[in-house]
Amino acid sequence: MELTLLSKEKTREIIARRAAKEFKSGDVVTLGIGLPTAVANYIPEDQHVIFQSENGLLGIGKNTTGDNMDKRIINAGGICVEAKKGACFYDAATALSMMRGGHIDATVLGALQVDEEGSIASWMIPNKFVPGMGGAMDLVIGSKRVIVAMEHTNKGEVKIVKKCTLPLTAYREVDLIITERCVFDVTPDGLVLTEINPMFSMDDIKESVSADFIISDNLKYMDID
Amino acid sequence: MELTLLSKEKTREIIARRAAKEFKSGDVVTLGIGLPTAVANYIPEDQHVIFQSENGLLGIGKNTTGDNMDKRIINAGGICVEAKKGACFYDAATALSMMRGGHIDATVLGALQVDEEGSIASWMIPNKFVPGMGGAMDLVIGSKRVIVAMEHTNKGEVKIVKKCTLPLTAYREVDLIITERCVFDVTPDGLVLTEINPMFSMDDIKESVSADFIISDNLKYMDID
Amino acid sequence: MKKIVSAKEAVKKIKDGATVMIGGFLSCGVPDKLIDALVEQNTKNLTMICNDTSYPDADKGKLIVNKQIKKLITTHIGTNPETGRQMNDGEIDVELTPMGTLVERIRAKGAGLGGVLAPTGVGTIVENGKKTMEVDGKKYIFEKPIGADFALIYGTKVDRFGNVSFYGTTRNMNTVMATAADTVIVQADEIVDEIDPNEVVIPGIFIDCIVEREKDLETV
Amino acid sequence: MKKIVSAKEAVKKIKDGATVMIGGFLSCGVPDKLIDALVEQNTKNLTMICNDTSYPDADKGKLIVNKQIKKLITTHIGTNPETGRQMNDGEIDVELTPMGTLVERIRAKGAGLGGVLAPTGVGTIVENGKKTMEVDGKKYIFEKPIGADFALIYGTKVDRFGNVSFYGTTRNMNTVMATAADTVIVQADEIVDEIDPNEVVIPGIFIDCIVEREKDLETV
Repeated sequence: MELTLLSKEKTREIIARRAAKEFKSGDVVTLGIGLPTAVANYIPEDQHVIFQSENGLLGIGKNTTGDNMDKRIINAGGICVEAKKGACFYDAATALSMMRGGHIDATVLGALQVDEEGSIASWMIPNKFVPGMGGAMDLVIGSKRVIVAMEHTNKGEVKIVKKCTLPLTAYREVDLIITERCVFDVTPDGLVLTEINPMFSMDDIKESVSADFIISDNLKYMDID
Repeated sequence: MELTLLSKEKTREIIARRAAKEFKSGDVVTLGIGLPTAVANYIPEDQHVIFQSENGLLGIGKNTTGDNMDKRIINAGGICVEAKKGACFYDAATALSMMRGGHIDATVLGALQVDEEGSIASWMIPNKFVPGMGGAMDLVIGSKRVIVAMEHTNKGEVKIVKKCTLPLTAYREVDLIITERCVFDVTPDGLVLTEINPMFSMDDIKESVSADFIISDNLKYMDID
Repeated sequence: MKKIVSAKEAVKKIKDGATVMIGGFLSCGVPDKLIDALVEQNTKNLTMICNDTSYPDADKGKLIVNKQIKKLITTHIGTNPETGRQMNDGEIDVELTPMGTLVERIRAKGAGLGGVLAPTGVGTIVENGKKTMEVDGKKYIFEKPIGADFALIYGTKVDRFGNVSFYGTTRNMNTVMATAADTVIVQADEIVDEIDPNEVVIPGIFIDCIVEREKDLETV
Repeated sequence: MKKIVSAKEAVKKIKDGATVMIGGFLSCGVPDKLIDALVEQNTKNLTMICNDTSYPDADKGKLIVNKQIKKLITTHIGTNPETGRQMNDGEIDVELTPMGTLVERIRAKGAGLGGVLAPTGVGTIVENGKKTMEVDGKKYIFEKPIGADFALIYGTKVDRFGNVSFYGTTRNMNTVMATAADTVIVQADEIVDEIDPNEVVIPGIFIDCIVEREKDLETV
């Protein structure tokens, strides 16, 4: 059964807005391509979060348009962006050292599957969809905090599973899972459901997740406005 | 028996002048501290040899004095130098990558001992003289060509030996040995005497070298003027 | 002083079967004129080492579309569907590798190291066929150095001594690739008389010859 | 925005027994005021990781003369006879290591690698007690990452975001050390409002706090 209570846009907004709450001023954050990129739109103006990308920019600003576009300043998705005040450029060796070396406070990325041990699959469906891992494996293994921000299911297909069946991006590295329906903490005891979208019932969640999970004593409603 | 036919200054001049003939235009060369540093004085004006040092300078020029001295631009001996036109500065990771990675055409360094296999000892006399190796081990292992430029004996004590007894700087890496009395090529067959200072006899050489060596069919006189 | 040549001249020594590293992240900081010359020359059976295969009609992507690549070592092919098609149809041998691992392998080659231990990919298929080692209770994959016959790289400004400086996000893998190939060719946006020695990013020691993009000898 | 503090304040958290990396090649590119503050504070039993011990009356050398160092990991002590004396008299534990190996060990720590294979020192006493490995017929020494509780580094210009740029031969080990310590303190010749993002050598992400040399808060 596929629930279609939310538009694509609203789904993305709920996820991105929720993910944006995970940061504090001074944090250095890397956002994956696609949905995670939208997280930047929901960071409060007065919160100084610094965005990093593996193509060599610390201090990513807004997308640039028209005369402000400079093809020599892009983000990891190939989009021309602004370098904010205090930004710096560097090479791939430095970029990946930042990522793998534990210097990034948090990374937000999408996933094809996440499992109850915190393993994540995000870079290939054998013989079907093989974009490659780019810098994702380095990011996931190195970031202090790994946040998966993804649509709850893939057109009804369960994505939060007992054990990933697709090739992994990393084994046991995910800390938090955010979807439009709920939020899971990944703990040594397994997944803990901490927030639920009031538009969905506990049964909706149970039916759309094949992983075992614990319900938090402090279960809260997600902010969906 | 110690031969004292040559002054300290003349000895150094003969060695440095001979070593300077080993380069061609465009070569990148690293000179060790002490006698090897003097090699730079004998490079012909029209020959564009580039001097590199491990403290982060490619394109070392003359020592600076007076108002031209800048304590932020030094050579590996801590002496203030000029950065020539076309020079660049870099960090230790880049400097040592150049050296260890095979990007330096030749290095000239002094030695306590060199042996007939081309091994070199230059960084310590246990319990007596222990300055440390600095970048010397990286240089000797990485340079395309390793030239030892040293006084023939240490106050009469033999330095060109069958097998080094002092802790090694590198095993089998030396290509050429230049002293004020002679020049040896290090070959797979052993040391080959290629040049001799006309002030010395073959017996002088044999008595002052404990290594076995072959006399080249093309043995020449060294230029000592 | 380094040789300044045309793009056409620069790529002439690249023969069928050569291994070529090409800098660039997508179409940013990529030596596009050198690639065009290599496409024009139509050299085949190349092994290409690069961050990605860009887009089908752009730079590195053209070498794929023109079927010049036999083996590809890269981190991401998602922006060029033709790479995926050739891979699925068995026309090209693709080795996908984490970006950090590829960078460190290239750097290791240039720095004379025998390899590095990377944590990236442990517990994934990246580990397959590779040696692993435990250090202080943590598992790592042993990654070997990788070099090439040629590196084609980009530089914003290059001086006659081969020193390179960059603008914006154009550095990417150009810096490490410059250290790890037998012959390194840099395509400069501009050749200048001198670069402030404090602003040099790639020391000239690593560069063999220079091609100037706008004033390419063949196109002027 | 990074904290700007006095040298005295910056070194306060360094306690007896801490491991401290200090940048500088001899007396060039060295955080001399931070060292003076550490001498003043008289913290003992330190492990110091540095390129050299400078001269007896200068920067790093003062920490030796003041007998604050229990263990020293370095590449060269020839310019400071007091280091040699303390070593010979068994007052200090000195580990001498090739410069490239020390740099790579520090870099490995900062870059999250489990170690590197170095060719340097094979067949010498550097090999003693270390694991060796053969790769493609060549022998290498396995060198482990090394980090520190604190890194005291130098920067010519530092902006309020922690970005660092350098003048001359002052970079030396400051760049790698910035990546490999829990707390990184940079002594700036000058704190500036902004550095051209193309001229930044150490990205601000690696820096924890800044001390300005000439306008040090305690001395103004």
